[in-house]
Amino acid sequence: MNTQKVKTSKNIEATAWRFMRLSGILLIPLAWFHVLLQDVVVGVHEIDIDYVAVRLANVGWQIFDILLLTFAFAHGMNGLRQVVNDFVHTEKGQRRMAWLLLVIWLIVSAIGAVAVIAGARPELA
Amino acid sequence: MQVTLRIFRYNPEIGRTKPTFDSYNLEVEPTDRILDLMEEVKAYHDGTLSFRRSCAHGVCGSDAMRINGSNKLACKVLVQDVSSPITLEPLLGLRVIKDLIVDMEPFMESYRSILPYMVNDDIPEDGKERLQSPEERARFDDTTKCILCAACTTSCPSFWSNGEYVGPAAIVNAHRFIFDSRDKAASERLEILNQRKGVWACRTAFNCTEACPREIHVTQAIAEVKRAVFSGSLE
Amino acid sequence: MSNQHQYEVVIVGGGGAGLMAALYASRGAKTAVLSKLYPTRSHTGAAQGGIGAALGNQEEDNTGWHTFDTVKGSDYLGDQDAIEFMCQEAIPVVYELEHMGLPFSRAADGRIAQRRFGGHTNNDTKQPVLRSCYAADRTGHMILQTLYQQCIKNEVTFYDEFQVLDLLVVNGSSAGVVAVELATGELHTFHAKSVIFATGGHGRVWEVTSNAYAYTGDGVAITLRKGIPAEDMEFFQFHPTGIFKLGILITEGVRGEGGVLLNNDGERFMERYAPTVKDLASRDVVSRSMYLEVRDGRGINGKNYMNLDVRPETVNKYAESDGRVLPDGTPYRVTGDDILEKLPDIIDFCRTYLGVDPLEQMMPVQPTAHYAMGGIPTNMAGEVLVDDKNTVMPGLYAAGEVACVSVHGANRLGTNSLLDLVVFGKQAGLRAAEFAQGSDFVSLPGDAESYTHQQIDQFMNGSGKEETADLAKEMKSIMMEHVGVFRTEEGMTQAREKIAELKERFKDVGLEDKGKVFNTEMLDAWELGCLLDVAEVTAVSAVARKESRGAHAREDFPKRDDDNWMKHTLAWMRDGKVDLGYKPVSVTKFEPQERVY
Amino acid sequence: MTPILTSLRTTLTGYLRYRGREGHYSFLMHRLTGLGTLLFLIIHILDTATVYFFPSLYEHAIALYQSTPFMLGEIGLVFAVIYHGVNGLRISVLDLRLPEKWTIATQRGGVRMTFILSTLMWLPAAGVMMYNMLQHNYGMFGG
Repeated sequence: MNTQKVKTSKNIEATAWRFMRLSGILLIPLAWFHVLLQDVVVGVHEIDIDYVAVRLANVGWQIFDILLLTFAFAHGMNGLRQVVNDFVHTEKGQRRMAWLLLVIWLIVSAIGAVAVIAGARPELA
Repeated sequence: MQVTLRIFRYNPEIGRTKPTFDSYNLEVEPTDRILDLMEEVKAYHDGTLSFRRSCAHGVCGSDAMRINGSNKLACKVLVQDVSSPITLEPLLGLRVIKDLIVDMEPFMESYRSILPYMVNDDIPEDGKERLQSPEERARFDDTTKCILCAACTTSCPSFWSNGEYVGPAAIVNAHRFIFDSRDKAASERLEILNQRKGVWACRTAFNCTEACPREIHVTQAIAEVKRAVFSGSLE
Repeated sequence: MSNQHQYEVVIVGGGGAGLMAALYASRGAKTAVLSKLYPTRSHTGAAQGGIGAALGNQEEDNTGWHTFDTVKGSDYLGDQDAIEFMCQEAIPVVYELEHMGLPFSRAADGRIAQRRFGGHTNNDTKQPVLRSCYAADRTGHMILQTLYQQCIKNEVTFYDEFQVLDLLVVNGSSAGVVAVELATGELHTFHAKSVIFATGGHGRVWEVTSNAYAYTGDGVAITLRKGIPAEDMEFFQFHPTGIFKLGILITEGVRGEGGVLLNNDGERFMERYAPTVKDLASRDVVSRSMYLEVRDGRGINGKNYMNLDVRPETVNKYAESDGRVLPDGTPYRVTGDDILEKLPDIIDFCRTYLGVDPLEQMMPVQPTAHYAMGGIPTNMAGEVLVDDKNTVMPGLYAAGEVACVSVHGANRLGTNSLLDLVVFGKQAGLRAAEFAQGSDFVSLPGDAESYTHQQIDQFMNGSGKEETADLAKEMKSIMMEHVGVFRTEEGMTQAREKIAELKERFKDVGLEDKGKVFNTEMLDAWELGCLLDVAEVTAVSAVARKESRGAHAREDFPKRDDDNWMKHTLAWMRDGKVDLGYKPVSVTKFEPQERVY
Repeated sequence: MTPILTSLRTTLTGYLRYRGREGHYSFLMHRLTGLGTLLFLIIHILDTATVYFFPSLYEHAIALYQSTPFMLGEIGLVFAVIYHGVNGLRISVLDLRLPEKWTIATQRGGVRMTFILSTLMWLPAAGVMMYNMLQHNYGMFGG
């Protein structure tokens, strides 16, 4: 075996690669449980704003949803960035797209996070 | 037996810029190589048909092309292995120059970019060989088999999308040195591959491994390189 | 004349010899390599079994034995000074390849592993010796890749897919070459102080051949047309074990690892022809024995092939009856996994092309045209010799299979071809650079490309009455039948006449493809022209030699005749005729003896 | 630098016309299910956020989800999430722990197993969702 040690720098691509795999593994319980519960067990016909309000009033569910939001959306947006990189070839183009996706990611995440933390307002419905 | 050979034709020199297919009906033996059929066409049906070939038994890597949609060497596929009509097309992702001949230069450029040569100027004092155990030798045996035919690289979806991706063949050749106990430039090579257009563009689609006519475990080699980048270890 | 290039050294051919020459030449001179294929596709890559060097890594061996074995293998036609030089150089050059990174297979102690090969013996015990340094059964591939890698490292300039069509000779000196760039069809003139030909062999003259399509004798044909003779062209090696009909090579390493040849009676017939080394006799002996077995009705199922058996049980059976032991004294035994590890590629070939698994079934094999012992005459420095007095043509070098040093004489030993090309490739590279440093460019004539244009125009304007493929087929067939393993006056004369007729008909070859970009039809036609010239010279040289020696086996003259024929043939092409001359063999240490294995 | 000669056209030709083995289709499905899930995820985050920002709109959003085309799409989404997860887990384990298992045999078997396993996990869920849809949207099963 080759026992020599090698030096490599950590860069964003390497980190992203590892993140995709680790977050992916974490998302299996998170996303599957969420989908199983909301789409299958409860069903879209049983869901209305009161249901959401009750759910988001629970700290446990809030934490769960925040985790899911963070990891699922980051995982997805990074996946999209990789797909985009397959089609945008210039350094500049790739950097611009990465920024654009980052901004979208931040805005949508923020919107989602506010909703999860602040909860539903069924009284305004 | 009778087979139909459908061959991709392209030759801007005579205004044949719109890729089309020519069909030939041939009387063949089931054990004939596809390359034999192409030779037959060139000799007796259409002398203008152009393709590369040399050794005719799968060790030189000249005649890689898409045969019925997937990358193969024309000299390693027998008529009995495929169904008629047999469709021959040039490798995907490299510029077609004429008929089945593509421009190999970008491919070779990627190969050259990964320092494809032994870096180690220390020679034993007695001038003899450096020692290497059979186990150390076995570690990189698989990736020494590469014949640079480009079947792997041009089967890769990441390469189709982005020709800047260094591609499986270059990574295989880097692997051959990275895991050679005698070599001393593993860090440099890993750094070259530790980029967006290096190993991280690999999405493990696995077409490369399926396409390799030398049966190199290409995806495995790439995965080992990725792991080496992360762990900093070549064990 | 837009595409003018000037290099001190121009190397034609990117195989093992060309790349080795390039590595050495480029250290001292501005060098370019012109290759009609991408260099890694050269035929060196198809070599399987190993490179011979008396390292003595696993058992006793020395260069003296290697030298004697090579002299004996050459049937005493090899030049002994050159052979001795090559066998001495073998050891440092193999280490050099290892230092370049060549991944040799290794023995348990970490040294380069060695295997047995035909004709290589312990001179005391007469038993086969472990001398072939190998990398599984892809030694040639590894050499080619390693040398190409080193060329990249040393930034050698390559012109890939450039077909050289003409050598420029000015006042008896080589001055450059003219080549066509296949991708564009443009002609390029390369002005050079030194030109090295490393263009490989010409096995495509024969029907059943292990040789690549590219092996069309370009180098010999081009130099013949420039008044340079070809040496010992009647000696062409038929390797005993090519896959039946296809000719794809099954390495001698199979027999080195213990495989045996069997006839239709299941008999290991080599015991009768070579009682001491049996299946590991030299190639000419084995090929001839196979031919005799077939002639006497013992071909498999009445056909003209034999079975090669490397199934573990067979190997172990004969290893036991031969009393074969490992260097440490334990009996030699193998398993299927051992065979697979040492011979992976030939197992793959058999599975792909025959649907036969050599670990479970026998392989059908027949002698296949394999290697040109003859070629452009050179000395040990790689300098090309133009007459029987060994006069050197200034600035012209040749190395590898295209050259005839002669270290192989009438028959080459396995593993000596890879050795030849690295040893003499290196010499040619060194000397070419040295020559370039001490000389000036010879100025080129204004019409340097005129002969090349003439050659191309002949095809472009040809009547098209004849098909290249038909002529090639007829040539291969007659050469296989009459200038193959066994030869007779009548057959060879017939072949000579047929080739002359084909050359006449060749003038009526035309092209459908009138384009410039990758006009491979034109290339095929040009290559056939080379093959016809080479075939003619081969046939004429062969008819003249009235003896049997090495690969030149005549039924009408079955004995070697040292009194009259211990000499090299030189053949010139003059005014469309072949003229023959002869020159003596260099004998230093070993007087000719009867050759038994 | 040689110019980049690959293009969208090459990519699509490759995706659609290259006759790869299991891995090729596994790659395409992974990408497709990932992008599909992401698209849904973005919409889902935004529509759910209306419960805080524009509560009055949430009713309309939910109503849309309850329509037959969306419910069918939801059944597809569940498959996408399951497949992307199982396949992603397979890739992660191979990449992080068992790179030497990236062989033809394990790949072909692994991709098939992934597909079968995902389908088996999806079918009961799809059955329940189908039942709900038929019950609510078409008044079947005495709903």
